[in-house]
Amino acid sequence: MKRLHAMRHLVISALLLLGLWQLIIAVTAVPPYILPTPQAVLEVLIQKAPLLAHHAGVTISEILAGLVLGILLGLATALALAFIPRLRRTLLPMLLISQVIPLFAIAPLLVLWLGYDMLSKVVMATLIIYFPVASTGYDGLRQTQQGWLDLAHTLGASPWRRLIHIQLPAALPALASGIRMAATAAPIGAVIGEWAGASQGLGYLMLNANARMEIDLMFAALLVLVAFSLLLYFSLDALLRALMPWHRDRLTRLS
Amino acid sequence: MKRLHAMRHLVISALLLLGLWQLIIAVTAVPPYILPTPQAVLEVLIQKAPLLAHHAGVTISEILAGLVLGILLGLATALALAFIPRLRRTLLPMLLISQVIPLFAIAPLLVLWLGYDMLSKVVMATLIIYFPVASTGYDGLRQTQQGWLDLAHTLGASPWRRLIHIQLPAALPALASGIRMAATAAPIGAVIGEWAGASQGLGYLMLNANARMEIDLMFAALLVLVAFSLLLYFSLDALLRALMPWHRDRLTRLS
Amino acid sequence: MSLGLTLNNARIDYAGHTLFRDISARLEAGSWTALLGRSGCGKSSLLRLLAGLEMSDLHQLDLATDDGQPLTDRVAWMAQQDLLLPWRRVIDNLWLGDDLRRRPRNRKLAHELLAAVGLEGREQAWPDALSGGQRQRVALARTLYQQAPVVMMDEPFSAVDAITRLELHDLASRLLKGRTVLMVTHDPLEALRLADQLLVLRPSSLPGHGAELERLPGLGAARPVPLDDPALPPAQAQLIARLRDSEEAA
Amino acid sequence: MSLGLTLNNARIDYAGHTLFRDISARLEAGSWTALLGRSGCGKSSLLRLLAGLEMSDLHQLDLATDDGQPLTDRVAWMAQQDLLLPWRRVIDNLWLGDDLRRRPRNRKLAHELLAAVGLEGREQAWPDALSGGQRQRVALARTLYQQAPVVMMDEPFSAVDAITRLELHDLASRLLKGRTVLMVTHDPLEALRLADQLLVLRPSSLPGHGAELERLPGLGAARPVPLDDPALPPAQAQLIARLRDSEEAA
Amino acid sequence: MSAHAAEAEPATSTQSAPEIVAQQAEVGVNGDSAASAPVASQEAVEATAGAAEQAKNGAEPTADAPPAASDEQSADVDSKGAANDATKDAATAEKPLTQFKVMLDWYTNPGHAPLVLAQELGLFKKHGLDVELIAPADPSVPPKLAAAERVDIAISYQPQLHLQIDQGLPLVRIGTLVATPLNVVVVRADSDIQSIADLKGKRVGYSVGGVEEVLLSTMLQHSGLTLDDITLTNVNFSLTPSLLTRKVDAVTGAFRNFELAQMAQEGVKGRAFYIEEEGVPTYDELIFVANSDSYERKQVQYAGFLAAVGEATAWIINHPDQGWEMFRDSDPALDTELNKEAWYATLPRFALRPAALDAGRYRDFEDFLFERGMIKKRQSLSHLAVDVNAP
Ligand SMILES: Nc1ncnc2c1ncn2[C@@H]1O[C@H](COP(=O)(O)OP(=O)(O)OP(=O)(O)O)[C@@H](O)[C@H]1O
Ligand SMILES: Nc1ncnc2c1ncn2[C@@H]1O[C@H](COP(=O)(O)OP(=O)(O)OP(=O)(O)O)[C@@H](O)[C@H]1O
Ligand SMILES: [Mg+2]
Ligand SMILES: [Mg+2]
Repeated sequence: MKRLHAMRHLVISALLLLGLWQLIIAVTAVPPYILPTPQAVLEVLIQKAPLLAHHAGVTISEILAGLVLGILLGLATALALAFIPRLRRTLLPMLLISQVIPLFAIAPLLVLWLGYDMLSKVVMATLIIYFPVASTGYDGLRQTQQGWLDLAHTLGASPWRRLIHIQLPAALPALASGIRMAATAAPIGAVIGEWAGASQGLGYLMLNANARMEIDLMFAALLVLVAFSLLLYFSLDALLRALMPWHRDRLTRLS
Repeated sequence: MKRLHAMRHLVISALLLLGLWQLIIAVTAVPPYILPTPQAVLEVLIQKAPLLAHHAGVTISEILAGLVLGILLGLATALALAFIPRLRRTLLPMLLISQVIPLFAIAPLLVLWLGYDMLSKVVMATLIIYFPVASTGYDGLRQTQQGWLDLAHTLGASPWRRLIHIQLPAALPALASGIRMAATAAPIGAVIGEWAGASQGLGYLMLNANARMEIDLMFAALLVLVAFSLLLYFSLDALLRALMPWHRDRLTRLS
Repeated sequence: MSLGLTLNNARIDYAGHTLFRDISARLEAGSWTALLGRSGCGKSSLLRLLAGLEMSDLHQLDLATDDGQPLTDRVAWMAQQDLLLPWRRVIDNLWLGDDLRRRPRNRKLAHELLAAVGLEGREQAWPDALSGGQRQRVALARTLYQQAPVVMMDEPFSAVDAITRLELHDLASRLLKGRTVLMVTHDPLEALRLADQLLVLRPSSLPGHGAELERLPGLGAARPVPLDDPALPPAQAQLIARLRDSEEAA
Repeated sequence: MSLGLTLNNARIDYAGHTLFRDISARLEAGSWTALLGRSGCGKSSLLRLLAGLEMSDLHQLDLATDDGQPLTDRVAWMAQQDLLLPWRRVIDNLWLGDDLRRRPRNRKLAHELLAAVGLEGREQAWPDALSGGQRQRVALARTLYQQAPVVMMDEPFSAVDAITRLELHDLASRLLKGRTVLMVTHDPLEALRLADQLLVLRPSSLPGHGAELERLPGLGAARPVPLDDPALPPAQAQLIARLRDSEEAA
Repeated sequence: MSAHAAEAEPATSTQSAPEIVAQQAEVGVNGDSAASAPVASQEAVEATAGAAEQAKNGAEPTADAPPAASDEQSADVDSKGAANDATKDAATAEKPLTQFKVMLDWYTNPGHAPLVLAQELGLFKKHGLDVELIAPADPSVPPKLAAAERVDIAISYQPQLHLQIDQGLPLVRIGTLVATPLNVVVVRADSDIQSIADLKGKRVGYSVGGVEEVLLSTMLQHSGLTLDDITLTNVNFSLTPSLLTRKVDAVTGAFRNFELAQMAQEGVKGRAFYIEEEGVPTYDELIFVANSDSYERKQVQYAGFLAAVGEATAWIINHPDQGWEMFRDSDPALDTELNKEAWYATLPRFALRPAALDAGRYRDFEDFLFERGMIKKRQSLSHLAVDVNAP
């Protein structure tokens, strides 16, 4: 029942978006080679479904691999930052630097180092996911209630087990916030990676279609990417909620 | 005293990074047209200081304008999401979509609408800052302790004043996390905006230099960008801490 | 300033389990009522219900005020937890209500109240730097500062020492003169010293009805009843026995 | 299982203000000590100091155990706040210590203890769904579950009703037999019923010394002293007077 | 009506440089009478004749000061079809300038020299235009913006033009900037690839442009191979680095005036295979495109624009070193060794008659793309390209 409800809302907002899209075209009279009509795009979407599916498969694998790696690495970094103060002083600036370097500036570099295969895209997605996770994780970890830490102390917890049983669960809401953000960033990471050099994937397809002025196809690829991104976000969101059954949101949830 | 201490740590990690950079070059024997030596970059930095300063000025204005706008808009969105459940159902997917669309796909659209002036870059920076602020702000707002809301209720608070005096301060740690993240994303936003079309700014300079294989200059511009980004981050961080005097971090701070 | 309340048909269910139903009571204008009952029987829930706070699940209440106006904005509620806002200094927590309603702050009253609860000199402290009892006293001061005609307090003196508690009894009696007060307490002596009537929430004899409310009269003397009042010890013993009985009856 | 403690030179300063200094006490192996004092005088801080917890600012303590081994890992600490972990169900909160030390869980004991504190059937509830007194009882059960030789409890019964409190006195006396117990309480009767010695933290006569510790003997009878013990009322009256005096002396 | 554009013989790929220069000289003589006009003097004509030679040798700078636009030479942009009369009529000098937005195909580089110099020399003003040059970061954007009339003229590539028009973009070619293909297949000189046929089994990098696959497959076919014999990888804008680091064995889509110099700068010699020698029909690499719907309305300005470009081209060829200095000084970011080298490598490639239309090239390439299935239907020539000076 609830799932059906959620589906309904997604469908509604999808329709709303299509309407908005159509409206923009009608109002601004933007030519179809800059913004094609939804109909044209949907047509291409159906017509070239196998092609799109192939490239989407590649990009989705990149995104998922990057997501897993990025979350793991981000978590590890957050832990390192929270536990080794000495490290923090030097690691934090580096972490920041890794973030403020525009990815596309080093994308060609990464691609040259890592080759034109999937690896470079996965690294790119990882890089882009890594920071939100590390940053919110760190912020969450260092705000654990003092009382719980005291309790862990008198209960004779090792730092490691204190981390697992106290600090991580306490940081979970903050971390979830970061992971949700990471989920939206991951697809862009992969696509930028493909843009810097690839021979398949949705980013590649979009670049190619764009160069050939097949704007319909480009937007169809974009649509697939957006749809997958939304799916990813909502799945992760559901997963995170399931991980926090005690965490009753004050406000009703999206679904 | 404390400031001096902080400076020392920054200098140390900067030196460490330079060392790492040099090490990578030495170990991987990466050619200078992929990764130039620190010396070469510093030389260009000094030699082309006026050029870099000019372009940096442009980009910094874009970043600051985008930051202010992005934070304001992000906050407004977080509030709207938290207070109007109906809105949330349709706004959230759109917000997500605005995040997952790779810029290059809609760059012509942006140029068409916004032109080639500073506006389009500010809009880009705003777009990229907007989401972390909106997302963490929303997460923070919906996790206000029920007890405080109850208290506000019996104290006869209007939703607006409850927001100002209860929910916003309670969400401040989460929001600060988002703003910190936004500060690292803002420079990227501006640079990506310049990438979509510009005739000045560090992003323009970098792409331009990259296209001409003047990798030294590209890295010099990158260095300037990174330095400014770090400055921005640490200033904002200090400001946010000052805004939360009651919020004693468990762990010693970076400085 | 005085406002009597009549409640009927009060009911709360949590997750399919009925806490109580069909509960009625009368809170006379300007009188004090002590609410007693076993831990977990639903005292705090009843207070929340009366204060008009959000309840989860099924709930129900017919509440009539003597003047027919809604109770909203005329009730001060002191929760079982102190609910101090950590980002407001002690004194700023007192005038939170003013800030929330955009009223001018009464600095003089705030300082007087803090002094009265023994926190003179701690006005500018952050709540996190206070002891448990000190926090509770700030919350009490905040409740008194509100000067509402109806006051509901959930175990307002539970975290302070015996001597301070006696002092606070005097203070509250003085400052809440003429108000309609409903106070949850676990201390029979406290209930007898302060209340005009005692309501005991105890297991109902009807199956599925959860708890029911038993009304006991107070001592009917001046508030607070002096500690050396000869009526106090026997009344206390009797009340304890009664509380124990009501338990066993279920 | 029994472990005596001797403390000397205890001192705590907060932000340049001395809470107490040069404080000494002896906790005999297997004896109960009640710690009393005005709200905010430093009882919780002293407990934290003894439990080896992190303190801000200046602090100092010479602590000797009778067996010469460090106290670490042999002390159970029940804080003034319940400190239940919201992400663990009630029963999971009990064996938090096992999980933190990687020891096997004692399911039987956990269930027994929850039943003993009156929470049978609530094992799988989330802490957020409990009443204040229920939470405190879970925290107490968690402390008892630890079976540590030294037990420090900060107002362990403050949030429960009078009847439950008496039941918990029995329970604690039974389960903590032979342990060295230090318990903060605001209830003189409770102190007299349970403690072998009473320590009163009261303002020191020496300027700048903050508080000092006064030792009073307990009733020396069985634990808990029966409510109808004739020695209890006079002792209670005397203790209250004493607490009031120590206040006025300062 | 001057004959120089309308009656120009269709230039072919086999046309020799001296012939082009000769035609340009003729333009100068016919078109200008004022002594200070850029390409009016006999010396200028002579200098032009030797331009290619000078460019190669880095010949001595000419003594002439760069001509500045004088009011006397301002074009009368209002009189219809009178672009060729511009310099004859000095009476209408005070006419306000027309705002004109021109979008380059990519960051400013020596390939844009005539535009930059026309700007620096004030030639656009002379023709009544106040031109703004805008550089994009993505070469696919300018034609779209020209089609949407956000800019008046965009620089694009002939092969892309065919695709764009096929996709329904209202575009038309109005002039040519570089009249030969610049596209080459480049391999390292130290590799064993001596001919296109040796690409078999190799990895070829390219920068997505839309037609690379077709051009490459044509070349491969020419040597008896197919696309299946190689591995194609999009390396986007990292053509040179990917070749230098041997991530790919060859790249296509490199510009003969740029990438080869770039490699040389890093000490690696390259070997180029010219695509027009490998079975691909020749074409104009850089062209000016404009919106086809508003073309008639703006035809006069277009003619003036192209005239200015033509004059600038001629002047550059006459004064290559001075030209380089002016180009370099127009933007401090342009001052690099590589640009300097590319400058001289690019000079001989500029169309000396930017407005001239070689109808055959457009027809042939359209046919070529149609046969390869890259476009859905064949357009008539008038939909593809126009001669702005035609009546
Ligand atoms: N972090 C802190 N910074 C400054 N002062 C503090 C801090 N923590 C506690 N104090 C002060 O130290 C004193 C002792 O606090 P403590 O919690 O030990 O009191 P207590 O005896 O347990 O009181 P209660 O009975 O109210 O719980 C109080 O006056 C309190 O305000
Ligand atoms: N959100 C909830 N979900 C389910 N059960 C709840 C919830 N909140 C409270 N309860 C249950 O309702 C009962 C009454 O709770 P309430 O807090 O009103 O008790 P109380 O009488 O105030 O107890 P105490 O004296 O311990 O504070 C308790 O058994 C509690 O477990
Ligand atoms: Mg309660
Ligand atoms: Mg305390």
